[in-house]
Amino acid sequence: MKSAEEIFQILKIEFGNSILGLDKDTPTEPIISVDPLQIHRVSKFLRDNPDLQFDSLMCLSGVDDANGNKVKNADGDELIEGGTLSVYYNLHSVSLKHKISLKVSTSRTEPKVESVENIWKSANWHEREAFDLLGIFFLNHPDLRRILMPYDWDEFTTEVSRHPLKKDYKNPEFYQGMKVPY
Amino acid sequence: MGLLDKEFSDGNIVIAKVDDLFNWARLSSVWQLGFGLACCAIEMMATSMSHYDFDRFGVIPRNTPRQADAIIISGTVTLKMALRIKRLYEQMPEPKYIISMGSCANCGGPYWEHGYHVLKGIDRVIPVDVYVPGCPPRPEALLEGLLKLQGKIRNESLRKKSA
Amino acid sequence: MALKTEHMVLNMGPQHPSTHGVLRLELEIEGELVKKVTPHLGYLHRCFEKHAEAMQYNQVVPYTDRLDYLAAIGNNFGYALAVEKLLGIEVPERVEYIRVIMAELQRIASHLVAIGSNGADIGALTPFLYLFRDREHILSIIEETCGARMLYNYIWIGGLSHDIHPDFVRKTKEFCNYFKPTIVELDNLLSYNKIFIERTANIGVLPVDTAINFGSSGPTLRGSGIKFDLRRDDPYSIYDRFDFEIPVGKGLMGIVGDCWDRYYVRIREMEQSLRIIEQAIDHIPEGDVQSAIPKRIKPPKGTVYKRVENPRGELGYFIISDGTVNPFRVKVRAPSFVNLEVLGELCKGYLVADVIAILGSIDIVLGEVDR
Amino acid sequence: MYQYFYDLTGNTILATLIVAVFPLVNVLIVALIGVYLERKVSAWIQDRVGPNRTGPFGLFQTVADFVKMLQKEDATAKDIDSKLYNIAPVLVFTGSFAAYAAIPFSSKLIGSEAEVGLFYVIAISSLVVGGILMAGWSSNNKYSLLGAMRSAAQIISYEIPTAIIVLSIVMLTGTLSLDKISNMQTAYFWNWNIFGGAEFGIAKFLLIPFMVVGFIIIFISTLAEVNRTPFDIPEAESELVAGYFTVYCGMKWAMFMLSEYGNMFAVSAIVSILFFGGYHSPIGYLGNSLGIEWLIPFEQAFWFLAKGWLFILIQMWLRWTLPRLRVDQLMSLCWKYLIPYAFVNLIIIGVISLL
Repeated sequence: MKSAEEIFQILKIEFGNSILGLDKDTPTEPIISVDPLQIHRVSKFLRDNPDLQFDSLMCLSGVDDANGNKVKNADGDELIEGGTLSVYYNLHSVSLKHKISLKVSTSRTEPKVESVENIWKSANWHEREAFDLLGIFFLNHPDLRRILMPYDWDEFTTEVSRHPLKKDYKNPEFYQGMKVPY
Repeated sequence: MGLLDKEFSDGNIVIAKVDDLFNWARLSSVWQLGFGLACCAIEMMATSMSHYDFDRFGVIPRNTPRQADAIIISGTVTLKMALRIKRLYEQMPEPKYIISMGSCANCGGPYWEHGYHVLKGIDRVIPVDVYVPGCPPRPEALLEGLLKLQGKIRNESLRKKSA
Repeated sequence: MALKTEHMVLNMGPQHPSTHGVLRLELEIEGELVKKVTPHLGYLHRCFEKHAEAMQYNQVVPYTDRLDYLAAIGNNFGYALAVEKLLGIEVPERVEYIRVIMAELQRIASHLVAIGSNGADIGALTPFLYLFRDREHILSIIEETCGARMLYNYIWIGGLSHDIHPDFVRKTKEFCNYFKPTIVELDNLLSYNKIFIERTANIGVLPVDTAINFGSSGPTLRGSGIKFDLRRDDPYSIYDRFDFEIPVGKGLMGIVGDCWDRYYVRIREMEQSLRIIEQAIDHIPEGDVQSAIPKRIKPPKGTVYKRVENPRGELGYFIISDGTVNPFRVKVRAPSFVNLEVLGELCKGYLVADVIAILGSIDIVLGEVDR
Repeated sequence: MYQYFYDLTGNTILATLIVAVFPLVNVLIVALIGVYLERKVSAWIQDRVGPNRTGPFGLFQTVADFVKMLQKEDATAKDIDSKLYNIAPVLVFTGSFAAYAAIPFSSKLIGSEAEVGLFYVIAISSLVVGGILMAGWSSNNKYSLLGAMRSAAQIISYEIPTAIIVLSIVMLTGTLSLDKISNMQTAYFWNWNIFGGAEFGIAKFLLIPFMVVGFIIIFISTLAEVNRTPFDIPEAESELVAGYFTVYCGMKWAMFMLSEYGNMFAVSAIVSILFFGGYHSPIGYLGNSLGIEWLIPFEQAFWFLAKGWLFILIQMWLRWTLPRLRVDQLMSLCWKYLIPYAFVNLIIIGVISLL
């Protein structure tokens, strides 16, 4: 059983600059920030290190941080430009019973994060969901398709209505001839 | 003689009687498509179970649309599902009836505003005979909906329909 | 010349009697042998997470009901705990006790449907009806308290929507006494039925390491023989005060982690839930169940991940607060969503009929899978 | 029976018609009551009420279903093989209907007193397989196809143990005529084949256990032949939606249903003829003791129907109690257990009957 600080120190020694920082201000578990293109290596270490043994990925959540500039496009829709999208990883060790949260932030225009699918299989659908709802692209994911929204959603929608959980999402008027708004 | 006179004066006793028989048959054996969508499906199942017993009214679930008379849209219809429901409806042979069960199927329910993937009312895709309100409706409400549907069938006529 | 053969692709669902809702399974079969299973989700995607962002904290509770609609109280419970942790408030003892009793009643009700539909998938329709009949007892107990049969909106942030009914304690005790023989009857009717065992034992074996790697939880994980229950391993509310066992799959009828084990774990869990209820029911302290409900729910900035043991497994709420009255992001770690993922792994090499049995033993609720 | 009605009416055509119509009426009544009973029995087992809105105790429920089915549109898919699709239900129905021709309902009520009645029944009921295969193939539906394949495999396999047990009875009685087999078990119930037959002696007592085994085997295999739970895998609702008749609707589907219930009664009748004295009363006839001779055929018909319905009720009871087997378990039950046991049983009965 290790505390978040200890885990952070272990990771810092092992990976150096790939570990961006430790956020201790949250009311619950502290969050370790990681480079989005190093997350696979870090995760593999977290799982295989005998002192850590994070064998289970509880949750993987994509988040639109909405920290960019708000601009209006030609149609008058408010869009967010710049800023970041984040992915949070909540890890848990069944054998050692400790928990840790990781966070990666990637640019909103070209969101790319390494997939951890081959470390924790449970990441597969969570990553597909983050891709579906937020448009985060997971590198090396074996089967990155939409999961919840229809496969042909893109054909009926415009750029602002691709990924519904983005903060500047706007409903399309019609999908396959069915009116979407009330 | 009074009763008989009245019926004869209608001039259509044969059709009227056949109508009555056919309507009676249709309304007392409404076989539903065994098909649940969301929360309401559990209440729909509960209606078929020992406590409420849909079978009293001759309602039994059939799993294939070809042998079903009524489809109970029990729950939220999403855009992805709406097309499938439409196809199921088209696969059912006439005469067919639709009960829209629960607020979601009626109008989108609690998901009416922000539900980007929820169809706001099944009547945007297929015609509905009876709406049952509630979230989810109690089994009694569904039974009431069935009785309403039966009332509707009772007033149908051979003459109006082109079979 | 060899004949050119190809696998048949069989679409099971979204309208199919035993996909437990609107799941679509794409089976690649050779004769009746399943070569590959691809689940397609999203037919009940009701945009919970978008709604949560648009609502205020307390307004989200009714939407959580509709996630796992068979265990609505469990969902409320998890969400309330997560927000309470974010707010840093303690709830009165009475609330804790009532919450636990309600959650355990709900667990029994949920397992009843799970077990029944598992049996019905295999062809035993009658136990399904018996179990629904017994479930009505629980529903009427809860209904008397909070006025709804299925989606209760009962556990609020910091309290409860209603205090318990005066008859609640008596009726719950009556139910406990009524239900114990029913479990025995169920065992005789279904659990030890030769055909049922033939159909479920040694089918869909899920080894422990695969289960953990796939993130399985709840009875699906415990069926594989590992004692992992959040009520014990990551205690929340007042579960640490009660004495109960964690049933695990022991491979009584076949290999550890088969369908029968997962099924049997649920039955034994119902007994343990009864035990918890019986311990709690006599010790409900007096008090006001709404005293701790904050007037204005405006948590500080921060993130929280809170998990509870729902009937189907680990239900987690990941909430990000930006300091306003609306949650910035709510992500639900739905147990069924994660448990279902392992289906493709489990079904390989079994027959079409086994896919049904395996799916039934995983016990998914589509409202939660698609959210 | 033909002779009887010929004597009665003095007209060949009329007599033939009556004789021909009787089994049809019987099949219809069996289906009508069977479906109603199924729903009531299932309701009773499941702690429900069952249909009770149509007529007293919901007695007209099946009538309503039937009239409704008459009104249904005959919807067909575009890609079906329409010839086979249309023939299949007729063929299936014919198969089960034709079996009634040789079944003796009472000593006076036999369609055809054929010497090879038993052989005929077994042969003609195999026609059903052809119909089912046609239905499954022509529907152009994957579920139908799977159901039909399962069904063909199942029915053909289970005909073997049935035939072997029938053979052992034939060996014992020395006749293929259903009427003669019934008549050999006349008078009281201890003369039934299940109790070793009418001939009193050491062989009778030796035969009893093997007859019971034979009865169990034939009962199980007839259950499988008519696709009842636990062997209803061809139409396994939770797996194959509705099996080989998934895309049939309206009256065509009703014919499958009719034949299913017709079959149920037919196999029950065969089992009761082979082992339970056929139309003979277990306790003697009222007509004999009162000296009213014309009463006896009616009493016989009553006993025959009672035995048949008893077996149907047992089939329903099993259906609403047991889960269903898997397709490979079904096959292994047949080939690994029933057929070897049936063979051993055959040999032992043969040896005993030589004593």
